[in-house]
Amino acid sequence: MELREKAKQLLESGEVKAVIGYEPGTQGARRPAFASSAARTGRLGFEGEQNLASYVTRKEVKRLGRVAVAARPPVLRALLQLMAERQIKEQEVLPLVLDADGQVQELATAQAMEEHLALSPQQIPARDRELMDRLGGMTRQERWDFWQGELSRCIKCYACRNSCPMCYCEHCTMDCNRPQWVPVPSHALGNLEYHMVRAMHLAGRCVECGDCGRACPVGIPIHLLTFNAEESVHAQFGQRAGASSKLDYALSTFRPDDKETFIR
Amino acid sequence: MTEPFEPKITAFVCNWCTYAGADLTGTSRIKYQSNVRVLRLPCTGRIDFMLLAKAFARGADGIIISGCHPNDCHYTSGNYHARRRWMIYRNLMDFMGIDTARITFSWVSAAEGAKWAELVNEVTTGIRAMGPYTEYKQLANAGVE
Amino acid sequence: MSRIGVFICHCGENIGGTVDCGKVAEVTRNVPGVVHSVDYKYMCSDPGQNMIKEAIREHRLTGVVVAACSPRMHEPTFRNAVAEAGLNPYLCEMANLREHCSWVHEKGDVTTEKAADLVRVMVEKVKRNHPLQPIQVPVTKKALVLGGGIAGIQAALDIANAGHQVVLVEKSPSIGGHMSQLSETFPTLDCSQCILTPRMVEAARHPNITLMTYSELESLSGFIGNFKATIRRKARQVDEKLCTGCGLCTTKCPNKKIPDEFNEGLSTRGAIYVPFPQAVPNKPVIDKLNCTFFKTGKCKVCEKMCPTKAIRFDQQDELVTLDVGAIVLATGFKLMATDKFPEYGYGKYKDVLDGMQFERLASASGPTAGAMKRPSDGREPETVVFVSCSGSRDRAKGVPYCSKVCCMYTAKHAMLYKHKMHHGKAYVFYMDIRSSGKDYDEFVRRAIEEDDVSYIRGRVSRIYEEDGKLVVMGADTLQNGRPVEIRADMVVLATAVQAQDGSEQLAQKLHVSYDPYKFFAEAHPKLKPVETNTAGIFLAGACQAPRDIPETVAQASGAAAKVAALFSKDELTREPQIAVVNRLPAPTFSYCVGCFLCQSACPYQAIEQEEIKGRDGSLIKTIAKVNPGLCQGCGTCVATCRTKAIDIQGFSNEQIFAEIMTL
Amino acid sequence: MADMYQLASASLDPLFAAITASGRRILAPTDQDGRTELNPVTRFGQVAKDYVQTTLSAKEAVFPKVEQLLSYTLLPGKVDLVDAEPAAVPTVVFGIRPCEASGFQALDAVFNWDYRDKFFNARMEQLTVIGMGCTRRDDACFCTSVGGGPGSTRGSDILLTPTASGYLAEVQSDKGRAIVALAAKLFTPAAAADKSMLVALPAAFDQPALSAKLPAMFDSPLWAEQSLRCVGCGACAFVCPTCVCFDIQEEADTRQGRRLRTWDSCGYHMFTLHASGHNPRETQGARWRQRIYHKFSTYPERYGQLGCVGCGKCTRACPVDMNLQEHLVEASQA
Repeated sequence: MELREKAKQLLESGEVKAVIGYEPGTQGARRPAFASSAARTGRLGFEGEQNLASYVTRKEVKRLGRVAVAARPPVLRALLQLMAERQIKEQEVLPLVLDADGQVQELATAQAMEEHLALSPQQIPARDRELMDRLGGMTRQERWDFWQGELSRCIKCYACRNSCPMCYCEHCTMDCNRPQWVPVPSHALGNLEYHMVRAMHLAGRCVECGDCGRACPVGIPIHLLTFNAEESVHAQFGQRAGASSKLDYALSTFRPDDKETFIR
Repeated sequence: MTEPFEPKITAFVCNWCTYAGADLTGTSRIKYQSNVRVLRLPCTGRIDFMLLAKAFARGADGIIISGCHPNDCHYTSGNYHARRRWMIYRNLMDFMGIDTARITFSWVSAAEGAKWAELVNEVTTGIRAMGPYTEYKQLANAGVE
Repeated sequence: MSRIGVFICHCGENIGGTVDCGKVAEVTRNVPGVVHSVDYKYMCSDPGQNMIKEAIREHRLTGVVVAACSPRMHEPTFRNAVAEAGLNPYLCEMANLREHCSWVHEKGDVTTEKAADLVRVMVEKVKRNHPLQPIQVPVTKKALVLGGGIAGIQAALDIANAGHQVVLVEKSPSIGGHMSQLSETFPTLDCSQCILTPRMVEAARHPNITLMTYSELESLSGFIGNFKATIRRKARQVDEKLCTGCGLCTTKCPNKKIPDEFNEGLSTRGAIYVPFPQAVPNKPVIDKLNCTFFKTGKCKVCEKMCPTKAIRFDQQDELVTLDVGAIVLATGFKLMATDKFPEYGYGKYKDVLDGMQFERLASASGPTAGAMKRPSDGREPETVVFVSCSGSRDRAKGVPYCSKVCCMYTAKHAMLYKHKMHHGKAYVFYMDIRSSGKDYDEFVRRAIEEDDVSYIRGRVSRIYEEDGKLVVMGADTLQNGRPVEIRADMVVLATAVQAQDGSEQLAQKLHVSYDPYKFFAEAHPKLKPVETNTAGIFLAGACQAPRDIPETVAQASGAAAKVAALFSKDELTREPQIAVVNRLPAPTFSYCVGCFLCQSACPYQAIEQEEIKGRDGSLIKTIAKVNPGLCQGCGTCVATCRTKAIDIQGFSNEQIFAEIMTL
Repeated sequence: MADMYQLASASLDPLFAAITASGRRILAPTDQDGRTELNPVTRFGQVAKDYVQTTLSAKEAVFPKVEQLLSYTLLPGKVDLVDAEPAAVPTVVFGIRPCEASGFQALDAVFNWDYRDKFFNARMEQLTVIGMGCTRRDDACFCTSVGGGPGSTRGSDILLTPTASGYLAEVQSDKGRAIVALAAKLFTPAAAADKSMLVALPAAFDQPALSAKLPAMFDSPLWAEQSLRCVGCGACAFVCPTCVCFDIQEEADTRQGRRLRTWDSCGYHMFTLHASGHNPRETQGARWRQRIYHKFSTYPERYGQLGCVGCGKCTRACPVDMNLQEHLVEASQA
């Protein structure tokens, strides 16, 4: 059964108020699509890149009621992480996945989502891995120059933030002005601090979908920053964001025997 | 002949251990270099990573973060949370090319007045040798027309 | 616009000798917002304080910076002075020119510059200070004591005698705890029950004490002065009001083969039983797991026998909710389990006992009425080996710590044995003898010198049975590790003292921390030994670490004193430097986005949920709320909050930010 | 009437040299690892070879993403305030497309409407635009629907149109003539305008009709529907050659500070958020509608021109393919 048929069925039965999937876009790309009635499911499909979980926390979407979401693994991880952060409830979202036989499967519970996720290993794309390794092999000065060069392109349009499923805060640190933690303008300091904050705030929360980098209109590989933070969390604390709807936040829990090498 | 470079060092310390430890350095009349400026916070757990970033943005050449040893936190676990935060932050800063050698993390207890003096001296001497953190200081005006 | 007054103290020569205080005052005068800046010899003196008070009035100051010694020294002094002049005390900050400047740097311009920097930092901070009010928290003057051993009894009595209500909760059917099982006590050898029983009775009869035996804590919420505890009263199947304690039921119960817990399995009891003759309350309880009626649906002999018709087969567990202001944790200890000692044959050989079993054997109220008869065949043991440090100080057994009481009770056991069996031979294997209490070492000396107990310094490697004897293989390390082999009739292991089963779960219910061995952790190892990290919850006895009776009683009284002090006022006053979640008018309500990632960062479980509802009662959002009674002001939540919705009064983001921006 | 010249392909290098020698900075599209960006160049060889558009627009040359307006120092009892003076360097923007070139007129309309903006004008005065006619287009392009075209000269001081042998140069202004004068021998007068290589782009919708019907469509559910997938970022506004909204930010420590002007976007929730917490454009639908209305209704009404040049930069920059043309067509048909 294809997504459009499933969507039709779910909408007709009233089980969900909308189905979020992908549809053919312009410029040869695919794009997120919303179907709120059976009549509008004709173009829906599973193939697409954006992390659709970023929609489920929006007021406009929450107002609709329960929504079904075409859920690739990063979407599932994001949904679980959103549950862990109490932004959505199990019953508000119905993730849809394709099973091994090409059938559309409903993952109505967090447990079902977790089990489905366990089937596919989480991996950073080879191209990103390569660049991260290349950066890792550089001298600090070279890394600084690399990032300064890249970040000078940043226009602080916040496409990265707004595409991120975990950036659901209504009042972002960037919007804080008493005090003004991060300069609003996209000058060198404003850009560096913005990306520093973004990565730190996603450490232990980043589901490694890479949507921030994909969204960047000027092509800065900013997703590598959150990847780095998330990988540190995984390497040092042994957990990955989005693994469970009950995950404890790595940076507000601790083990007395956490091992570091730099504190004197 | 230009004046020798004197680094600006900002220290974030917890009230219960390191601040008290630094008080003890004073009561013990142990002398140390005067470049450091201490900012008192309740706990290392309170130290938002942005405070470090702001110190650099403000022109600090070196930063000291210090609090209670593991197990000794006045609030039982603030320092453990801080430790985790720094473990991630330090990696990320290094990945972004920020000079983590300019940030020193330490545990200095209320009884370690001598350690505080040693720490400040070592950091001050080290940063003086490294020179001013020019590339970070330049950020403030880069990108403004 | 701020009107800040700055007061630079010379502290005699302490600051003035190194820092040019006049210069600092002058430089500070030019800082925007500073309307008054002076230096003076001794700011903390009466004239100094009066200068501050007068300046507050004269210059209508909105904030004060006293640049003097460490705030850890004189902050209260100057805040009081400021308050006396009518300014909110929290509008006063101190710059530390002495400990952090003049005492640690050489005299010179650089040091004076640093002093001026430190003052400016505080000026900018105090500009952003807000008047704060100490936090008042009401106190429910009723205490909950968990655990009815000697620690709990003592704490309950002391609190009750201070005039406060106490609920004493004990999980087993009777109070008394381990102490009621002991035969004699070191170092006086007085009878344990003789000294304990009067206390038990006093606790039961005390008008301020409510006894809840056969009960356990189900859950706890709230905070200091305002806890809500739910207690599960397990069904005794006996109406305590009707029961007279005649004991007829216990004698008639057809099932008599149940190992008796009180006698450590050395005797048996019925399915309806009173744990021991002096039990308080002296009311029987039905052991449902072993009761024929509960197993088969038939029997009810006890019901038929009961002259007052007090048996209640249909009785159910009951949940009771209590409002209490303070809690004393006195849940005691357990001994290391038998399965930990395969090499000693413990649990396998009937005549290998642990210390508590020996207590029962030696007790006049025990299964042998105090006669030395070994469990296997009832024969008098001619040779007894006592093994101290059985499990204790043994990393392989997971107990690296010293169990503290074993050296003493082993000496006591050997003495008791020798007193009953003058011709018998008593050996003690030991690692070190730790007898540092009052009259303790003398007691051990007596065992060795007067009662002829043979002390062998070494460990026992193995015990095995051979020809009706227990062969104890050991080494004497005082004789170059010479192998020692003793053919004994009975072996007593001084097994390690461990945290009670379920301590971890209980700690989590109470949100108190515990050490790696599950003993509850004190708030400070030296200065707060009876407090926990959760305000209002105190510790007594061996639930914190192995303790002997005098220490336990002393600590219980200490905990009780803490409770009494807490109850001495109607309201608690707390420093207002606590976290607060920002609140804004509708439709924003708060910047808090309700992720609650701050919750686990809080060491005090002070972050609660608050539901914001519309006029129609519908839920708009759920945000964090800081319980001011629980928050201690560490600020870990502040550094965790992405939306900066949570901030800490007195060390706020704006204040710290301004401090950095001043440097 | 424009002056028309022929310019041989080989003449561009010497032209660049002449421009550079005149002290002008040249900004031109360059290829940075696959990203087409406007960067300072000195040789024609540095210019990207095969591009439809740069990602960002050339508005940066006159309306930088961050510029300083003033600075101040707090002194005892007074404030020492210094107005910033724009450091406007003579600049030639080379190779931008006709759509984008015409965008400068939309900026000018705002910056000189009821107040003459010193910073914009200083930079604009120093700016010369050498546009480049389009031989290629992509899915995002729709200049012909909004009154432009692949060979439109509007906004260019010189428009170059590729021909078989080089370029047709249409010189539109004195600034353009000044460039020609720098290397007059490179420019040979052209008799006829050869625009055969320009790409064909039929109009996709009737813009005047759309603008006329917009006022009645304010409450249409269409805007909310179209914007469901919009993530509410500012990419479209920041890359737009005509978007002119800015924010004023003060950066200060406890002793001194500066006031900066920085790009802003109506797509942001914060853009219209009142201090009270009330937001007149609470939903993304309202913000999306604002974007369309501002460009297609408010602009024509107030400035007599459109606020959109059909360059499609917004569409290309959008992370979720909010295709402006597609949405306008949809609105036209609604």
